[in-house]
Amino acid sequence: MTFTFEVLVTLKAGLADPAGKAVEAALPTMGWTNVSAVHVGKHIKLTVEAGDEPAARAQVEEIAQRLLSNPVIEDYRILDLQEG
Amino acid sequence: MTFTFEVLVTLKAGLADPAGKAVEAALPTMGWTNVSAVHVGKHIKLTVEAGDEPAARAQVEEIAQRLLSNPVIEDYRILDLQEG
Amino acid sequence: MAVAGARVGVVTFPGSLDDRDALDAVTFMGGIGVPLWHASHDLQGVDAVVLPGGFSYGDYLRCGAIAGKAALMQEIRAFAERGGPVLGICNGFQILCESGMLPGALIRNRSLRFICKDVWLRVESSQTAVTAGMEPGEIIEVPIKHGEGRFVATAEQLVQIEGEGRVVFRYATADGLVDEDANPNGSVGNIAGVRNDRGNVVGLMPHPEHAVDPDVGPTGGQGMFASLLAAALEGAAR
Amino acid sequence: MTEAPVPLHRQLGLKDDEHERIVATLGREPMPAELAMYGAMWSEHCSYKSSKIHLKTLPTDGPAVLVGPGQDAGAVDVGDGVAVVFKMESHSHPSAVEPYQGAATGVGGIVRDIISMGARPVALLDPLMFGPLDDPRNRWLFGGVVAGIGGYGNCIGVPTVGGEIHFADVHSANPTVDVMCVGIARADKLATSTSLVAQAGSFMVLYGASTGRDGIGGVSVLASATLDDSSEESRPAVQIGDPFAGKLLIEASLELIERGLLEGLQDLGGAGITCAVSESAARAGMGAKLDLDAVPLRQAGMEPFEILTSESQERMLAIVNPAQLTAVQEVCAKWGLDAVVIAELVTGGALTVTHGGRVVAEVPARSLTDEAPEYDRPREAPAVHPSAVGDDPTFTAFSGDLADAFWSVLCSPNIASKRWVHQQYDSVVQGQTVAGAGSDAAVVRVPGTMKGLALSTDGKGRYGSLDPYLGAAHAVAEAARNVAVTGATPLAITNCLNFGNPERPAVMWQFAEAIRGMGDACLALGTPVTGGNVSFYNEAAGSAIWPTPVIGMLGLLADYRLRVPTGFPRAGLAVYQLGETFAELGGGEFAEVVLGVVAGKPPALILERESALIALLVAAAAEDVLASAHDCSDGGIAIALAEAAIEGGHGFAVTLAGADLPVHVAMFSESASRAVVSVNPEQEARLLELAGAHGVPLTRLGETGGQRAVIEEMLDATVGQLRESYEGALPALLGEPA
Ligand SMILES: Nc1ncnc2c1ncn2[C@@H]1O[C@H](COP(=O)(O)OP(=O)(O)O)[C@@H](O)[C@H]1O
Ligand SMILES: [Mg+2]
Repeated sequence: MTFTFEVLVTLKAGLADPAGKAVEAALPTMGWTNVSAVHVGKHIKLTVEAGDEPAARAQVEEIAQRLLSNPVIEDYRILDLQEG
Repeated sequence: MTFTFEVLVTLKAGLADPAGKAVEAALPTMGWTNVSAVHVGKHIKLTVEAGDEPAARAQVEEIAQRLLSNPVIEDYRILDLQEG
Repeated sequence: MAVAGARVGVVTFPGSLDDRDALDAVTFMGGIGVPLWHASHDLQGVDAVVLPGGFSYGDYLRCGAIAGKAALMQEIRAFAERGGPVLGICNGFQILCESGMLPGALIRNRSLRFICKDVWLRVESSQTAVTAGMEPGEIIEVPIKHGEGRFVATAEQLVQIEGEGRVVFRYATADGLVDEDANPNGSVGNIAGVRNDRGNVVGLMPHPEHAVDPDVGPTGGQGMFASLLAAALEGAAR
Repeated sequence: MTEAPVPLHRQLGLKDDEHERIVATLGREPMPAELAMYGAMWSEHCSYKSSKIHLKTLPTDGPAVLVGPGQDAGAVDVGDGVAVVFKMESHSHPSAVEPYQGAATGVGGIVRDIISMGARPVALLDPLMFGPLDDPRNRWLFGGVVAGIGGYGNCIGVPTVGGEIHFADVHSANPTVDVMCVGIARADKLATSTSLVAQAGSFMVLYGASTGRDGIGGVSVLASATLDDSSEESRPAVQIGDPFAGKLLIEASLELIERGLLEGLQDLGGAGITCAVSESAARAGMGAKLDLDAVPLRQAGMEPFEILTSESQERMLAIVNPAQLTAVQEVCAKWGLDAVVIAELVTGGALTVTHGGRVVAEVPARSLTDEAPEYDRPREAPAVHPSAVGDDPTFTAFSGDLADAFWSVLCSPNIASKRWVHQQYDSVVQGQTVAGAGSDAAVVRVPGTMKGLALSTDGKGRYGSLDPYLGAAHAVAEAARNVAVTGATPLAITNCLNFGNPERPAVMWQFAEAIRGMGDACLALGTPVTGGNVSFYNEAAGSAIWPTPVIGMLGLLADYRLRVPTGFPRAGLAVYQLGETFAELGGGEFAEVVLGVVAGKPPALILERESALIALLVAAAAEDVLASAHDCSDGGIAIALAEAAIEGGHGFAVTLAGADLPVHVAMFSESASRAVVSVNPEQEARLLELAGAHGVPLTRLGETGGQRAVIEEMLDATVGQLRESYEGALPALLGEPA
């Protein structure tokens, strides 16, 4: 069975986020003055072949931890699951 | 009232996704041979000040369309809502 | 400093760009450059290793993340644990951080743009294989060229890095002043390079290999290569 | 009433008479896949059908030319067994839609042209044109294009060492994005698309990225029509560049060639597999059997016409003797690239394409490549020559403040420092860059020799708008001069011709005039045309960009250590103007920025004078007479002096030549064939001798020194002020700190 997950990788709170700041700075020039706290991170989608959902999820956890994110600067979150 | 949204920006289906391809190719060397369809996109979190949720969401739609994504190559999706 | 005969390996990963340039710099400084291949487990008996600049694996995902898992990296880790000198330049620095051989991480420049220019560095420590021949406080000119060179670290790491004198280079003005104006990318504490606890592993964002030949740039990298070659010879003699 | 459906051939960009021509060639109605192949190959972009008869008139021969137009890129012999391969190409239309990816894939495309000649890419230059930066959309395009060029070039380890940027309203709808790539090969190892050893039974091996639906119809729709003709939906998918794969392609290709494993090599660009397979077969005088089922696809369910015309990036086609196949695949595997046999050369000239076991196309290979229609499109000169419309600014009285005018011109985005741009480019990788941006021409060493390549790109759109003949000739002259001020001898050019819709007679007149101007200048300066690229249909709502041929000049320094710098290197030097200043403000920077007009006659160009100046500069550099040399062009002598001071960090005090001219004319005239040089006092006599021998008039203007830049009665500023204004102008327009 295949299971599809989405992983969100975000910069740790407190770290400077110039990409977020740049978006935030661009918004008022386009007329949106009521937006704040903009943060830019990564979205990774991947499909895993596994016996069951818990096994698949455990593997995705490991991939997210070991490859998709760098614990010094980033947090990750597994989004949801589409069973295929 | 403030409303927080998350926007996912992904490459349109069918377009080359070099980052996704590179991650996919790296996985087997780390021992994961059962992963496929890896795609890398962007995740943007932002907070909007608005009278109600529909107004906030409509504005985020517009921001996603006009600033956060280039419709020529990217799709976007508004994730969910955290009311603040 | 007699350095003739020092054998310095330069690793080529897919997407390495300054690998040839690093080999040329080793040759220019009187050493013997040995090309090494990422997928092999063979260090070919070199006396020092350089992880060169470039965009290994396109820098997709995160700079250095994928290259850190290469086969040869296992050997380089063991080599470093034996005290062998390892120098990571730019992408090589990112790889060393990603694989945990050096503390901290490198994220996008404050300006969000790639920056290529000559900068001044202040040498902070001569307790390393790469700066043994240099004086703390020495000011050298070396180019940078990176999009993701902003050094950051966790609070605990920073305390350790600063407390244990593990900063090797800081961005400075030509007069040696370490201030915001001299900080090209927003690195914490103007940190341009760090070392491991033993000082045999050093990583920095600037490119010393592009600062040895006066016909094509500044010469602030000569001291680093001279020190590295000397450390390599010492290791070879041991 | 329902509208009649648009016939397939027209949807593919083919005209009715072209359809008839295909029917005549095949003796039957073409099948859909065949029509798609002709649609792509006979597109303006691939076939040069509107430009060919004009391009044929260009001078292409020279003693040093190894490969002229007709191959992926031209090649020039620079001695020591080294061939220099160079070419320029545009990616303007894709960049207007997605600036980052459009520009990035533009770099990838031209780099593959260079590697397909067996050369290692060693330098990139990027001539760019945009609309004014006060418009946010233009800022988005500008920022995106620059980031895209850097994004690709930096990631493949090829230094970007030069280029140019101009701004004009006409580029708001149509930015111009040209990229030049220069490569080095051993002259005896130059590869071409099919060397003579290819024979029936040789394999065609596709290696690199897989094939997806990107850029289907890119050449016929995107590059061969105006942007408003192609609606949002009809636009092909924009290609996404993969510079990492591009870098692997470079290394794999060079290793294949170095090891002698190939019979031929061809890049995949416009018209994808169709172009690469048909050109390789036709050039070998053969046909081919192409099996589309062998092509690795990124998406399931692709139609034959999609596979045939996909413009997926980062792919190459190698001609391989079957005995070498395993070795070729091993090299590709080492670099992580797929390599599969997709076709086989056959005798007889037919290109047969199968898909799912069915023949989907069977056409003469040559009919795609060499038998495309050629048009002598109608040309019509405007009733009044554009240089005679409106008042010539040369004769406009000027009563404004000279100092204000100077600062306005210095800070004009056309003149001001482009550091914001070139600092985003890796200019030092490969370790051979002797001079990068900031020098009139970049200078790159040839490894293993003392030689230096001098490289410059120049376009003169504003002059071209007033006189397309002169605009083109000036572009060649300025490019040659830029190379010569470094001490290098101009050798040969490549070009990219950026024009509007060739189906409009007014545009075709501009094109023919520009070709004439370029040809005359190349002939007179001894710099043959080794190749180039034509970019038509750069217009929107009937308003075209200015006719803008961009010239890419290659020059050679025998010893790179004798390179002459642009800036004043020290105090106490004598400053000379080489050449003469005439009253020529037409089409100039002063006229546009200060008077607000683009009008008048562009400066005259006397090609003998230009040749003499170039010969003098080269001779003086070879004797090490010059301490600095800077070409005098946009903004005139005042700007040239200021730039030499900023670049070198030393001030000057001078009195301008041309005492008989109104002061503002003396300062800002853009008379051709001039340079500002500085020399050690003990070398002045020798400079005078050499100038006399070459018949170049010269004027001693003053000396270098101090921290002030003083032009008598016109300007008194510090070098610091000059630098601050010059460096700060572009960031200020972008709303950023310098
Ligand atoms: N403006 C020009 N002047 C001279 N030769 C040109 C010009 N434009 C194109 N050519 C030549 O026509 C040939 C085909 O060009 P092009 O289609 O751009 O090459 P490719 O197929 O490699 O992309 C090349 O040899 C090129 O040098
Ligand atoms: Mg080509």
